[in-house]
This record gives sequence, C-alpha cells and structure tokens, in this order.
Amino acid sequence: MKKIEAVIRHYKLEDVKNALTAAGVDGMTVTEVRGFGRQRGHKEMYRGAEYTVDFLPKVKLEIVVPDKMVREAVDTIIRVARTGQIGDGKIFVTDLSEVIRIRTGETGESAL
Amino acid sequence: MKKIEAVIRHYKLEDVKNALTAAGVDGMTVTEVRGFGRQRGHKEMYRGAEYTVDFLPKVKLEIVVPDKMVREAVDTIIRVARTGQIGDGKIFVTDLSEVIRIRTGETGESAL
Amino acid sequence: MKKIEAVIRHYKLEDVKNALTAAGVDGMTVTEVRGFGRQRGHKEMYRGAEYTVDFLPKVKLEIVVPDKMVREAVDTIIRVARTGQIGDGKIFVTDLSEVIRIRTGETGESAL
Amino acid sequence: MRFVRLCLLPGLFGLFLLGNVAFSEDTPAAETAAPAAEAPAAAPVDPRATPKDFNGADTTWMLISSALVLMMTAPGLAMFYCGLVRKKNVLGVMMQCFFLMGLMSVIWALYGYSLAFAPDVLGGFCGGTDYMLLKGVLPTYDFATKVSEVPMAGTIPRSLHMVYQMMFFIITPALICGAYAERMKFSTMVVFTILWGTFIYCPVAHWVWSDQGWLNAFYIAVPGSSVTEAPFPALDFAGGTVVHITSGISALVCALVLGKRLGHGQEPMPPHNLTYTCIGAALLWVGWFGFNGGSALAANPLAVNAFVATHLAAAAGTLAWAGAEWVLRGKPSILGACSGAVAGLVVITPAAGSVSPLSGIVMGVIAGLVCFQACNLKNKFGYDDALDAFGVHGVGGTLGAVLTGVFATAAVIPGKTDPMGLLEGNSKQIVNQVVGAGVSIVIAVVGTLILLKILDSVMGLRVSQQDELQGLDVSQHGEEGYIFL
Amino acid sequence: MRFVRLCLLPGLFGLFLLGNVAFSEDTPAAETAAPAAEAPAAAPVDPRATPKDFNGADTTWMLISSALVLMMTAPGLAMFYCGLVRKKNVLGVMMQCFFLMGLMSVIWALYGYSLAFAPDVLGGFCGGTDYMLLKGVLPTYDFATKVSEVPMAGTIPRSLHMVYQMMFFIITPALICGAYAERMKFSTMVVFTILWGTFIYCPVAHWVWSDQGWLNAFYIAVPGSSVTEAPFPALDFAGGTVVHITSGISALVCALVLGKRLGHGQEPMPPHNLTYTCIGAALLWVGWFGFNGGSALAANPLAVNAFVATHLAAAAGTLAWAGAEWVLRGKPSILGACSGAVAGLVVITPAAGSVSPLSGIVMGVIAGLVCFQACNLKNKFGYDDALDAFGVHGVGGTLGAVLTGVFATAAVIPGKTDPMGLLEGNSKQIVNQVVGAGVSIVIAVVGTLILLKILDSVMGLRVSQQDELQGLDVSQHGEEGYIFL
Amino acid sequence: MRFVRLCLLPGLFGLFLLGNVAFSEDTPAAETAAPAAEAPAAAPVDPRATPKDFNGADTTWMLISSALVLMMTAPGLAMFYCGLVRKKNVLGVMMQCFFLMGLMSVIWALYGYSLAFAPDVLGGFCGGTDYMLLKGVLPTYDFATKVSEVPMAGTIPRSLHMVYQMMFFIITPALICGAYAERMKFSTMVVFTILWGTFIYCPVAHWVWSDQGWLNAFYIAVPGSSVTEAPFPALDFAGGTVVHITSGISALVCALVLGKRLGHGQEPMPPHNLTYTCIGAALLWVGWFGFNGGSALAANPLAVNAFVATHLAAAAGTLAWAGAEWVLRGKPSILGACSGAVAGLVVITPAAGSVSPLSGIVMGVIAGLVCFQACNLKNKFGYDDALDAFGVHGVGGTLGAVLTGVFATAAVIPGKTDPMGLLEGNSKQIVNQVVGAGVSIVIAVVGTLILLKILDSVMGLRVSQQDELQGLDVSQHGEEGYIFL
Ligand SMILES: Nc1ncnc2c1ncn2[C@@H]1O[C@H](COP(=O)(O)OP(=O)(O)O)[C@@H](O)[C@H]1O
Ligand SMILES: Nc1ncnc2c1ncn2[C@@H]1O[C@H](COP(=O)(O)OP(=O)(O)O)[C@@H](O)[C@H]1O
Ligand SMILES: Nc1ncnc2c1ncn2[C@@H]1O[C@H](COP(=O)(O)OP(=O)(O)O)[C@@H](O)[C@H]1O
Repeated sequence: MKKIEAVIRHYKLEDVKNALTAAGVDGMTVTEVRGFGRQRGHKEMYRGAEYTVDFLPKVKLEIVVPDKMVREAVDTIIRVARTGQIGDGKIFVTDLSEVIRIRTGETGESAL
Repeated sequence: MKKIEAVIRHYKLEDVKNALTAAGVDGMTVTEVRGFGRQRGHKEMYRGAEYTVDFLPKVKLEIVVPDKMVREAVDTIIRVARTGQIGDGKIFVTDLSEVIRIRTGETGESAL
Repeated sequence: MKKIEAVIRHYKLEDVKNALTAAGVDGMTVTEVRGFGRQRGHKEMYRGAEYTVDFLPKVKLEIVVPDKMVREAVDTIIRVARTGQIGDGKIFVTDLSEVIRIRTGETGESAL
Repeated sequence: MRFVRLCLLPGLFGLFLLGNVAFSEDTPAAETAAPAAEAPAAAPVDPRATPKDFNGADTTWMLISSALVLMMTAPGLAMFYCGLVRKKNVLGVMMQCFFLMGLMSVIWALYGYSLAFAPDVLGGFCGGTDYMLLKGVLPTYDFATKVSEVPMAGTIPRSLHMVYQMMFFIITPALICGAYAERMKFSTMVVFTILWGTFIYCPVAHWVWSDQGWLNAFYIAVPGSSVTEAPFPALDFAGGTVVHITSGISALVCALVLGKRLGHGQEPMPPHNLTYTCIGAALLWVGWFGFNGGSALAANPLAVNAFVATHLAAAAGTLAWAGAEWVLRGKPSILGACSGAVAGLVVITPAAGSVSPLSGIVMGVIAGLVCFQACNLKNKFGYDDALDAFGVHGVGGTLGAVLTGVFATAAVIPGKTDPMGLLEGNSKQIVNQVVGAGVSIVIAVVGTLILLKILDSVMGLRVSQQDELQGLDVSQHGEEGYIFL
Repeated sequence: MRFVRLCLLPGLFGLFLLGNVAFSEDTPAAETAAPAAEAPAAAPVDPRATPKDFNGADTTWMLISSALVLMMTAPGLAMFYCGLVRKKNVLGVMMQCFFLMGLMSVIWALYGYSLAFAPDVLGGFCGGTDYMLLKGVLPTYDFATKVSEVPMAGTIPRSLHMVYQMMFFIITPALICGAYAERMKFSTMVVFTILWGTFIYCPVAHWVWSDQGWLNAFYIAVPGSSVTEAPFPALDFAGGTVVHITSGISALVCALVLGKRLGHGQEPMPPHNLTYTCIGAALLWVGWFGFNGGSALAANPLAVNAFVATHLAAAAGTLAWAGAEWVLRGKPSILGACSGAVAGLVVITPAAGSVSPLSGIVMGVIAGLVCFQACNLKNKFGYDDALDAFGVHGVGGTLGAVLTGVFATAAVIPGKTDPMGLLEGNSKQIVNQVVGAGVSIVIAVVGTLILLKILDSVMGLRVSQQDELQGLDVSQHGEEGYIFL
Repeated sequence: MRFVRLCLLPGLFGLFLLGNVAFSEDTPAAETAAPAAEAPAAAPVDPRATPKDFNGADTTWMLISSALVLMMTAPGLAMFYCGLVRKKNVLGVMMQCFFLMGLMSVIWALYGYSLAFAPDVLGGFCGGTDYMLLKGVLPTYDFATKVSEVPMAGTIPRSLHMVYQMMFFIITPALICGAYAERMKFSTMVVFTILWGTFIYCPVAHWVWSDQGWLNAFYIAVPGSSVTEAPFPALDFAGGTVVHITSGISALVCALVLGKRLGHGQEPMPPHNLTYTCIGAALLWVGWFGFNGGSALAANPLAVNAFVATHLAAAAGTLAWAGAEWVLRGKPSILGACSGAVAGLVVITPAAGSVSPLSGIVMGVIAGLVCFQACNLKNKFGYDDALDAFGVHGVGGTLGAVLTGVFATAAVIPGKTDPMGLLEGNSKQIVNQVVGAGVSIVIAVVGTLILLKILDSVMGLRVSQQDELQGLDVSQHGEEGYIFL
C-alpha cells in the first residue's frame, strides 16, 4: 500500500479526478495548499505597500492505492495534470504500514 | 514512532479528540479536507447549471504516537468515529524516521 | 529523499521560508491546520455559551529534500521558528519512496 | 418545454383571473366616487396627481420608512441571524428571511391587510373583507364618469399605509426563524408562517392598531357611537406586542416543541461569521428608524421623537450588555454589543412615540441587562432557542410593553392633556400595558402550539437527521454558501 | 516626486481649465436671468434658497432616490454579481461596478446628460450640447446684476434631475458586466463602456425620456408646434427599454462575441459566495424603490403606486422562480428566489407608473417563470452569459415592455382619460411598446457588435489565457479578494 | 441571580435618577412656555403636532440624513476598515466602530451637544450647560398651564438637530481607529475616545458650527451686539476641520505614539478581505450624501448642490487614484479606487455647500492624486498609520479646507453677494480657511499627545505582545470573526 501525494494546479482537479477514477482509483482526499517553488510569484499592491506573493494556491491530492496500482496512478496524474509550464507540481510516494476502513474495521487493500 | 492519519466526519471531531485525549494522546493536528470515495455526493443546482459534488467535506487528523500506542489510538478512532454509514472514513498509518519538538529540540518520544 | 513536515506558528512562516530558501531549499508546500497539544487553548463566549477552543491555528510546512539536506533544513526550522513558548510546534520526518516532477516526469533529486 | 405544459398553462389561467381583478379595480370607482360637480372651479386638481389631504413630506417619509423596514428583514435580519449559525446552515437562514419577503407580501396584499385593518368582524377579533385584494386601497378611475379616486389613510395614500404595514408582516415571522434555525423543514416553515401570520399576527395587529381595536390607545370613535375609547387602551407605538411579543413568545414555543439541534451541548456551535452578525445588527439599527420613526405615519415631531428615543435606547442597550459582560466575564464581546443594541431597539419599540428620549436611555440600559440575563435561561431550562429569539424579542418585547406604562409622557404625544405613565402619576396605564402584553402572550402560546401540533402530524416539523447533519443549505436548497477553496 | 512631475503638472493644467469653467459658470447668468425688477416687493426670496416651483418634499424624495439608485450599483449589484463568480474573480467584478461609479458619473456631467436630455439634434437621434459641462444645469449668480438662478426641472432643481439620471447611466452598463464576467480585459471594458454609454445609452434615453423623444408617452409639445404627441408613445416608466433591454441585449452580444470562459462546461463553476448574492439581491430590491419610485420625479401618488407595484412584482417573482424550481427540481434554491426577485423587479420597471400593483403580482409571476426558463437557453445555444445578464435583464426587460402594453391602466396615471392597456381595451399601446422594445434591441445589437469588433482589433477583448486562469483579481488588479488563511 | 444583586440594584438607582430627569423634563415648560392666550383663535394647533416654523420636508430629509450618517459608521466604516486588517483583528476593528455608536451617543445626549452647541462659556472655548441632559432640546408639556413646547432649530425640531450632530460625534473618533488598529487596548480606546470627544471634538465643533463660533462663516449675530461677523469666518460646510482634520491629525499622533505593529515591515500584512473594504467604501459614499447633503439642515437647493458636488468629487477621486496607480504601477486596484472615492469625499466635505459641482470634480482629482502620494509618506517616515487614517483624512481634510477657499462661489450660497473664493477674486477667504485648519491641527496634535501620554502612564496604550500576536478578536473580546472550517 502506498500513499501518493500530488500537488497540482487548481483547475486540473476535476480532470485528474475523472482520469483517476477511470483508472480504477476508488477514493482520494483533497487539501487546499499553497506552494512555493520555481514558479514565479506575483506582486500585490495595497496602497503604499507592495508584497511579492511566493505561495501560490495549489491543490494536494492524497491517494492510497495498492502497490500494483502506483505506477498507473502516477502516470495518469502526470498525463492529465501536465501543462508544460513551470508550476505543474510534484508527486511524492510514501509507504504505508497500515490502512483501515473506519466503518467496517477492514484493513489492507479491502479497506480502500 | 508512527503517524496516524485519519479522515473522519466533521461532526465527530470533538468526540474523537476527547476520546483520544482520554486514551493518553497528547497532541494532534487537524486539516480541513474534501474527500471522494464510495459515499455518494449530492447535486447542487445554480440556475441553469447542475453539478454533482463528489468531494465532500471531511476532517483529517494527524496524530503522532509511540509505536506502542498505535493500536489503542486506532481502535479509539474506529470506535468513536464510526456511524456505520458509508463515508465514515479511513485511517492510514506511516512510519516516521524522526520527531522533533521545535521549542526544546527534544527528539523521539519525549518530543511528543 | 525525505519529507519534513513542520507544524509552526503562523507568524513565523515568512521567516522560516526565507531561512530555508537561504539554506538551499527549493520548494515547499504549506497547509493551514489547527493544532492541539500542550499549549493552552482560550475561552470564547457567545451570549449564554462558553467554549474552550483547543484547536489553535497553526501552519504546516511540507518540504521534500535530499537525505543530505535533512539535518540542515531541520536545524534551520528549529532556529527560526522557536520562540521558547509552549506551542512552537513539531517536526516530523518521513521516508519517501519516490518523487516526480509532473512537468517533466523527472524523478529523484532532480525532481525537486 | 415540459415545463411550459406543466406550469404555465394552468398557472396562467389563475394569473389572468388575478389580472382581471387588477383590471376591474377601475370599475368600483363609479360607486364610491363623488360627482365631478364637487370641484366646478377652474382646473380642478386631478386626484391621481394630488389627492385631498395629501402631504408630500409625509409621503416621502413613509416611502423611505417602508424601504428601511424591508431592509431590516434582508439584508438586516438575514445577516444578523445567518452569521450566528454554523456554516452549513447559512443559506437556510437567509432563505427563510428572503423567501418570506416574497411570501408574506403577497398574502398581505391578497387578504392580510384586510384581516388586520378593515372594519371589525367576529366581534372585533379581526378585520373583515373590505380591503381584500386591495379593494378600496388602490387608486381607481371610472371611464364613464371620468372620476378618479386615490383612497387615503390620513395624509398618505392608503396603498402606502398598506405597504408600510406589509413590511411588519414580513419581519415578524422572520424573527421566529431564530428559534427553529438549523433544523426546521423548509416546506413546513412556509406553511407554518402563512398560518401564523393569518391567525396570530393579523388579529393582534387588528386589536392594537386598527381604528376601533380594543387595545388601541388611539381609538377612533365611530361617528355617533357612545364608545370613544378602547376598553384597554394600550400604548404600542411600533409593535412591542404585535411584533416582538408575538414572535418572541412563539419562538419559545417553537424551540420547545421542535427540540434541540442534534449535537447541541456536545459539539461546539459557535457563530460562523460574527462580521455578518455585526453588519446585520448595524443595518437593523438603521432600519429601525423607519420601523419606529415611520410608525408616526407622518413626518412630524412625533416621528422625530421616536427616532431620537430609538437611537438612544439602542446606544444604551449596547453599553449595558457589553458592559455587563465586561464586568462579569472580563471581556466585552461584539456579539454582546450587537445583542444589546437589538435589545434596546426591541424595548423602545412600543414606547418610542410616548416616552422621552432620556427615558429611552434608561429603558435601553434595563433591556440590555435583563436580556443579557434572559439568554442564560435556555441553559438553565434546557431548551434550544438557537439564536435567542425569545431571549431578546420575547423578553425585551414584554419588558418594553410594561416599561412604556412607566415612562409614557404627555410631553411628546400630541393632544394628550392627562398624565400618561406611572412616573407622571398615572398608574392605570400600566394595567392596560399588562393586558395588551398578556393577551398577546396567550394567543402566541396557544396559537403556535396548535399550529405546530397539527403541522407535526401532517407534514413533520424537522428535517431528517441525515439532512440536519449535512446542513440545510445542501439538503433543503441544493446549494452551498461559500465555496472558498 | 517623479509622480508630481509626471502627472500633476500636465494634469493640473486641465484641471484649472475645468476649474475656470466651473467658475465662469456664474457669468452666463447675466444673459438668462430676469431683471431684478421682477420682484420689487418687500424682501424678495433669494432663488438660491427657494427657487420658483421648488418643492421640498419632491426634492427630498429625489435626493433619497438618487442615493438608493447609487446603492444599487454598489454594494447592490457588485455583491449580487461578485458572489456568483469564482473566488479568484471576485474583485474583478466588484471593481467593474465600483469603477463605473466614478467613470460614468464624470462622463454624464461632462456631456452625457446633454446628449440624453438637451433639445434634439440630428433629427432627434440625440440631444445637443445645451447642457454640456452642466451649463444651464447648475445654479448661477451674477455679481453685476445681483441676479441668481437655480435651473429647475419641474419642482426640483435641474441638477438633481441630472444626478438622479446619472445613477441610471452608471448601473446600466454595470449590468452588462454579468455577461463578460471572469474574462474581459479591464482596459477594454473601460473604453467599451464609455463608447457604449455614449452611442447606445444616451440616444435611447433621449428617445424615451427627453421632452420631445419620439418614443416618449409623456411628450411635451413645443409651444406653437402642431405635433402634440410622439410618433410611438411607448410607456417606459423607469427604464425597461433604456436600462434593461439595452443592457440585457448587449450582454448577449458580448457573451457571443467574447466566447466562453476557459474550462466552461468542463470544470464546475459554482457561485463562490451565495450569501453575497442574496445580500446583493436584497439591496437591489430596496434600491429599486428609488429606481422606480423616484422615476415619478416627485413624491406623489404615482411614486407611491410605483413603489407598491415594484415591491409586489419582486415578491411574486421570488415565489414564482423558487416555486418553479421546487416543482420541477424538487428544491427551492436561494439563488432561484433571488433571481426571481430581480426578474420581478426588471419586468415591473417600465410598468411601475402605469399598472395596478395587483397587475404587478401577475407580471412578477410571469417574469419569474419566463426568466427561469430563459436561463436554460444558454445551455441549449451554447453561449456563456456568465451571470445571466441576458436571461434576466434582456428577457425580463423585453417582457416588461410588452406586458406594460397589456396591463397599463388610467387608474394610476394622472391626466389620462382614455383606456391605456390591452386589458382596458386599447390594443394600440402594445404596438408602441413593441416598437420601443424593437428599436432598443436593434441599436443594442448593432451598436454593441460594432464596438466590440473595433475594440477587438484595436486592443483585444479578453485577458490572456494565463491571466484568466490566474484570475482577474491578481492579473488585472494585483490584489486578492480574501486572505483568510 | 448573583448578577442582579451585583449590577441591577446599584445600577437601577442611577437609572431612576436619570428617569426622573427624563420625567421632570416636563416641568421647566412652565417657565419657558408662552401663555395659552397667544393663540386664542379657533382650534389652536398643538405644537406637539406642528410646532411653529416646522417644515415636514426638511424634517424628513434630516431624519434620513441622520440615518445615513449612522450607517456610515456601521456598516460603512466598520466594513471599510475591518477588511483592511488581518483576519485575527477583524472583530477588534468592527467592535471599535460599533461600540462607539453606543458610547458617543450617550455622551452626546448627556453633555456633548451642550458643550458644542450651547451658548459660549470660557470666552467661546466651548458651549455651556444650557443643553445638558437635553434640557431645552426635548419637547415639554406642563399639566398646569396645558402648554406644550417643541424647541426648534430653524425649521426642524432641535432634538433632530441634536441627533444629526450626534452621528458626527460618533464617526469622527471612529475614523481614528484606522491609525491604532490591530494593537490598541480596548479599555484605553474607550477612555481615550471619551476624553478626545470632550476636549477636542466639542470645542472645534463649537468654534466652527455654533451660532457665534469664532470660525463660523455663518455667524449669527447676538441681537443688539455690534459684532456681526466671526473673526475668522471659515467655510466648513460638513466638517472638513471638525471631522477630518481633527481625526486625521490625531490619527497621525496615535500612530507615532503607539509605534508600529509587531512584525510590521517583516511579515506581509495585506488586507484580509477587500470585498468588505469595497462594500464599506460604497456604503460610505452613499452615506456621505446624508453627511454633506444633510449639512444644509434642510431640503433646499443647497442640499442638492452639496449632494451633486459630493458625488462628483467621489467619482473624480476614484478615477484619479486608480488612474495614478494604472499609470505609475501598471494596474488600477480596487483598493485604489475605493481609497480615491473616500479621498474625494473627504476633500469635498468642507466645500460641498459653497462650490460648484464642477469644482467638485477638480477637487476630487486633486485629492485622489495627493492622498495617493500621501499614503507613501508613512513608508518614508517610518510610522505605522495602519489603515491610512492620516493619509486620507488628515491630508484630504486639510486639502479640502484650503481648496474651499479657492473654489467657493456665491452662485450656490444663498444670501451671499460678494465674491467668495480665490477664483472669484477674493483672496481673504483662503486666509480664514488656513486659520481654521491651523487651529484644528494644533488642538488635535496637542490634545491627543497629552491624552495619550496620560493614558499611557495610567492604563497603557497597547495590548500585550502575546495578545497582539494572538489577535484582538480573541484576546480583547473572546471571539473569532470567521469559523469557516
Ligand atoms: N521541495 C519541495 N517540497 C514540497 N513541495 C514542493 C517542493 N518543491 C515544489 N513543491 C510543490 O510543487 C509546486 C510546484 O513546484 P514548482 O517548482 O513551482 O514547479 P515545477 O514542479 O513545475 O518545477 C510548488 O508550488 C510546491 O507546492
Ligand atoms: N483511496 C483513498 N485514498 C485516500 N483517501 C481515501 C481513499 N478512499 C477514501 N478516502 C477518504 O475516505 C473518505 C471516506 O471514504 P468512502 O469510500 O466514502 O467511505 P467508507 O470509508 O465508509 O467506505 C473519503 O471521503 C476520502 O476522503
Ligand atoms: N502527537 C502529535 N501529533 C501530531 N501533531 C502534534 C502532536 N503534538 C503536537 N502536535 C502539533 O504541534 C503543535 C504544538 O504542540 P504543543 O504541545 O502545543 O507545543 P510544543 O510543541 O511547544 O510542546 C500542536 O498545536 C499540534 O499541531
């Protein structure tokens, strides 16, 4: 079982969700985040004050999948979320030691 | 040291927090998330437009505990957060390689 | 590759970002969270009702760095985010099994 | 297209019926209009331009006041209330207020105004059908006789009186929303409000404000009748009994009958957006100048007095409630300040036209302190008056009715030459005030109880548990309030 | 300091030119003012204090109405619209409304009022330059003759008439923002709006409302002329054609020419803050009392009728739209209720001064049902009228123009002795109404199309794809709406 | 119950004292009232219904204007300001505005109005005690002589004049909140404001607006006195000096004495909700019609002129500030547009009743450009005027005072027959304007400095560092603004 975390652009969420569902992913959890990276921020001006906003709005997906699906899920995300412009985001994969479904107490792959 | 991530229903947060505290958990971090899974979304209508909202509001807890407390923490969450209806949520457990308390620089279990 | 998660005080974000950048960190992802721990909450009163607010606003940083940079990143955070008052926050370090840059498909350290 | 078949055809039939009524409005003029001979002199004034007794300044003031009272319901009350609920119910509350602006207006035009202000039927229980469908309220023109008529109410057109009073008919049931917030079924709310307006509001308004109302301190004797005064001439300038007691007491009954919100007492349920509540309170304050000031029905010194007394009572209420919190809990809160302002506004409502503005300060302070305490009652007695509709409007309204009997003074009431309130040495007025408040409480309790019991068995009062947990916005209206993410 | 050099010096030159005009305003008085001999009696009234024909009540009502109509644009429309867009464009929409409050006001003072209300030029296509730079509009004083003059428009100062009409000149183009929301370049919007106001609004306003407008049902004959009636005397009390048809139809053209928002149809684009939309709708409702009631230009029974009819149409529209949703989709939504209220307000706008309030109910219901359906058209025809400016204002305005011909009644219009609308047996009026609506549609379509084509080639209509994805707030204005995190 | 013992008993004693004053109000009538013999003719008019000189239209306009000016403080200013702070201080700012609506009102009724408007004491430094506790302001009735009296101020009841001026007494100190936002202790703010209102506002209002104020250009000679003109007759129609200079200059002093917010210059502190700021600005704009238009104290052409000039100055300011940003920074911002509108409104405040609306455009442009620059001063000089209370109100107010001397014209001021402003060739007026502005600046600087120094040592000016980091909402009021999660 792996957890895939993908930081993507806001407006790609719907497409990525649909593509992942089509690829057989059953669930995911989404968080609103702000990201800092190579993508240049923008300037904001409020009367006398000028700020450079480095943290740009992004969306983070967390998707837990069986090991064998990691490749396909990652590839799907890359394919759909890519625009080719700086700021498309990152994917991080982590090992999970346990997964449980609260409703049933099921564990492992059947918990997904 | 393990990190327990639990996606639960919004209105269960207070109960889960109290139960975990009673079980000896000293701290936790909560994030507002939106989850997609088996639980059916709902329809929203705005004039001519109709959307199916698949991402439902959930709350994600992150709880770091010593290995020996993982079982009890997970069981507590399952017990309190369960309603038996689809959408109760998941628990994911990950290994941590290090934990540090910023204030003191303490590491390991004493950092919790 | 490691993922450093740091829960810190809100008003330390700007300083920590600058210090990490100076230390050579190229990117990070920030989430608004609410934290519960030793730091005492406060009371809020609304007409007849009084609540104790245990979940205090914090900010969570996620920073993925090559293994060799973990030490410096963690030390930087500790140095800058510390005030010495209860509630300064925690740092959690996890192993990552993979990192991918969506734009290019690069993996590993070059994806950062 | 299905829709057209489904709705428009049968619907339009009804509409055209109504349209014909609107049209045939012109004909009754023939019967009522004076012969043209009345004004044989050069260039008689067209009554459609300047009716007899018409006063432009009074009309302007009443137009504005009507607009201000509408503004009290939305955005005023809608924001005040919706800020106090949880995010998932924000639209539910707003919708109740906004929808009532549509619903109650139409009902008032169809028959409500008639029930409240037409001459007595049922021994004075309510008004008759004279003003039904706005007959005798709207201007008419007769093509045959070339006679036009604009029915008047004092110095303003009667249709203006009608629309001003309409705004009260909207906000009164909207106040009750505060009690059953976050759990009442929308459909039941709609039916309940129609019935409540019909059977509770209209009669009380008739007793207190119609010309021969048995509680009307400004009773207008029927020419030739020996009765020149109401049996219990209670002073209720702008609706302490009619608006605040009826709604506040009914709110308590609703809270008791519906029961608590799920999770009440376990989960925290803090206001989700106090900035809205504060903005709403400020808009209520501003709008209340139309509510109380407009109740003079003219731009006269009485309106000025009502305006000044209203403002000072609100100011004093603000200080009293926030001050009490400061002393007793260590911090003055913005919700306390806003609640105090509203409490002050409620208490001065029946009194604004009969007390000195300085008494307004005193009444505002008393209301601030008493309502502050009253909002703790629900914790003691265990009912869930979600937004304190009873604690503020029920308690404050009753307090205001009584205190009006204490502070009323001949100094501000045109035509009065006798001592008015207790402080002027007249102890009888307070009896009338208590009677007025008492019967309003009784009809509110009994009426609301009966209506809720019937509706509970017929259509159910509360949304399902599932729907309540999900929130009224999505479950009742298929929408979300904020999509910030 | 660089700024002072850059801007102030050249700028101030222009300013002082303008300042001199303001100053020299006093001199023309000499030519126009009557000799002091006119009032030789004791203590002649200073016209600057009380001009001839001046009426204080009418003035008060028009001052308030002007304030109310300004409030309709912001916060009213600004909130109504900005709640409907996505969070990243919230300021973009607000800015369009707010900036137009500045822009259109100055243009109106400089030349707009003159184009719309000065005597005919170009064969009646628009007004001439008589009121340019507010000449003949503002008070004057001549030091030599000691004669002062306050130009009047009926019973109110002409400058008040000017400022009241100015508020209409602001809100009309602001309504169009609903069509091109979330994608139009701010700079192009500014230029478009100036041109649109000049070439579309001013002429239509001139036809419908200026004294000898060829569509003006209240045509004022030039003394001595044999023409005493307009060729097509259309009834447009408060701007069904001038405001709603021109803006609503132009909105459709904008939606078609600009094309859809990026991601439209793929991504969900739900309203980001319906509480704002509801608050905005309520403020529009309240402000509309000034819009329609003020169009009587005096505090008279006509204003009262307009007020009551307006309110009831809004109420009926609310019930109709929300009711239709309830029947057809299972749930009444707050957006539906708010949209219905606005639809009712739009439909009654041309009619408020010539129909019975009961007809207002009927018209409100029709508008609610029809506009509800009209908002689905965009799905069928595939254009992206982002906030339904066409669906509500274009459709509702046209509907209102026509229905006014059906429901108009002599009962409410001073001086009329003949049957007015179809229901009173006059079938000719509806022809005038259709002509009025028709030419407004034609000029709106043709004019907007030409302007957009020109601007597209000169400066481009849409922001870059990058900017659109980022949102207008940051890309056009360098700001974010909410920073809650 | 503890509470009742704690608060009510001692409190009620004071209240009943006050109540008795309210009551005994009726008795002085005996002394002042004319004998009933004065009106022996048939059916004498009850002064309580229609006092001598009473004008309904003027009264209506002043009632509305009072309501509009209250609306300026909340929701207007409260929203304008609270949108500009960080989320954690949103309620802190709102509470300051809202609480002052309670506090300043009561103080004004108790003694403020008397200090400002009663006849001179202390050689004209302030007013005496004649209107203390609203003596001579409220209506009275004497049961013995059956004589009633409604004190008048021109054509409106004096109590209306009192309440209108009260609204100015509320908003003026509320403007200062902009300087010390996000760090001042609430308790100290309360005490500071009471003292500031008493020792700075009341005297300046007395000098400028009371009948024999030494800066009053509309000085009313004491009958029989040889002095018929004020020593320095400055034109300050609606409070350029009294409101904006005093508050804006005091704001600067506050910013300097309190020091910067923690983290200022390090952390970004962008406005947390610009939609509120824009809504607030729009409400200020609308409310300002009452502020400036109402300062005519009647519904006359002067009020109309003030209305039009005010609107055009705001419009021009909007364009100027946003335009300057566009030219110099590449993007027009909504905060710029809103700030420009307010700057235009501030600059026209003293001038609205004495300049042509065209001059209003010129003044608005100048104010927009100058205040835009002035908001950068704080960066240069390193003080933290958090919300630019000085940059907009201090600078704009001073500018307005001076420019009034340039643009004033006899064309709009009833009764004036001499050249007024510099452009009409009168160079003396500008001297009076500078004197008026100068003394206001001096009393504001000196007075505020003294008050702050005293309060700093007695109770401390700033919240603790801990509390400031946590935010004022939780630390001062125990509440959170938004709970969206
Ligand atoms: N080292 C990192 N750790 C955590 N998140 C990162 C890191 N680097 C980038 N991110 C996230 O990925 C997003 C995109 O990264 P960026 O460098 O701007 O573009 P790209 O991925 O196209 O090179 C950032 O906004 C941030 O949220
Ligand atoms: N594969 C997954 N990866 C990450 N989060 C998931 C996954 N599946 C479900 N979730 C989270 O768990 C929540 C509940 O899942 P759902 O399938 O709806 O119900 P249940 O857990 O009762 O079967 C979802 O809303 C989502 O936030
Ligand atoms: N066991 C834990 N698991 C996850 N997060 C924790 C845990 N303990 C603390 N935290 C996070 O760290 C923050 C600070 O912890 P706290 O105990 O209050 O102070 P300190 O770290 O200074 O001892 C908390 O608000 C919470 O977000």
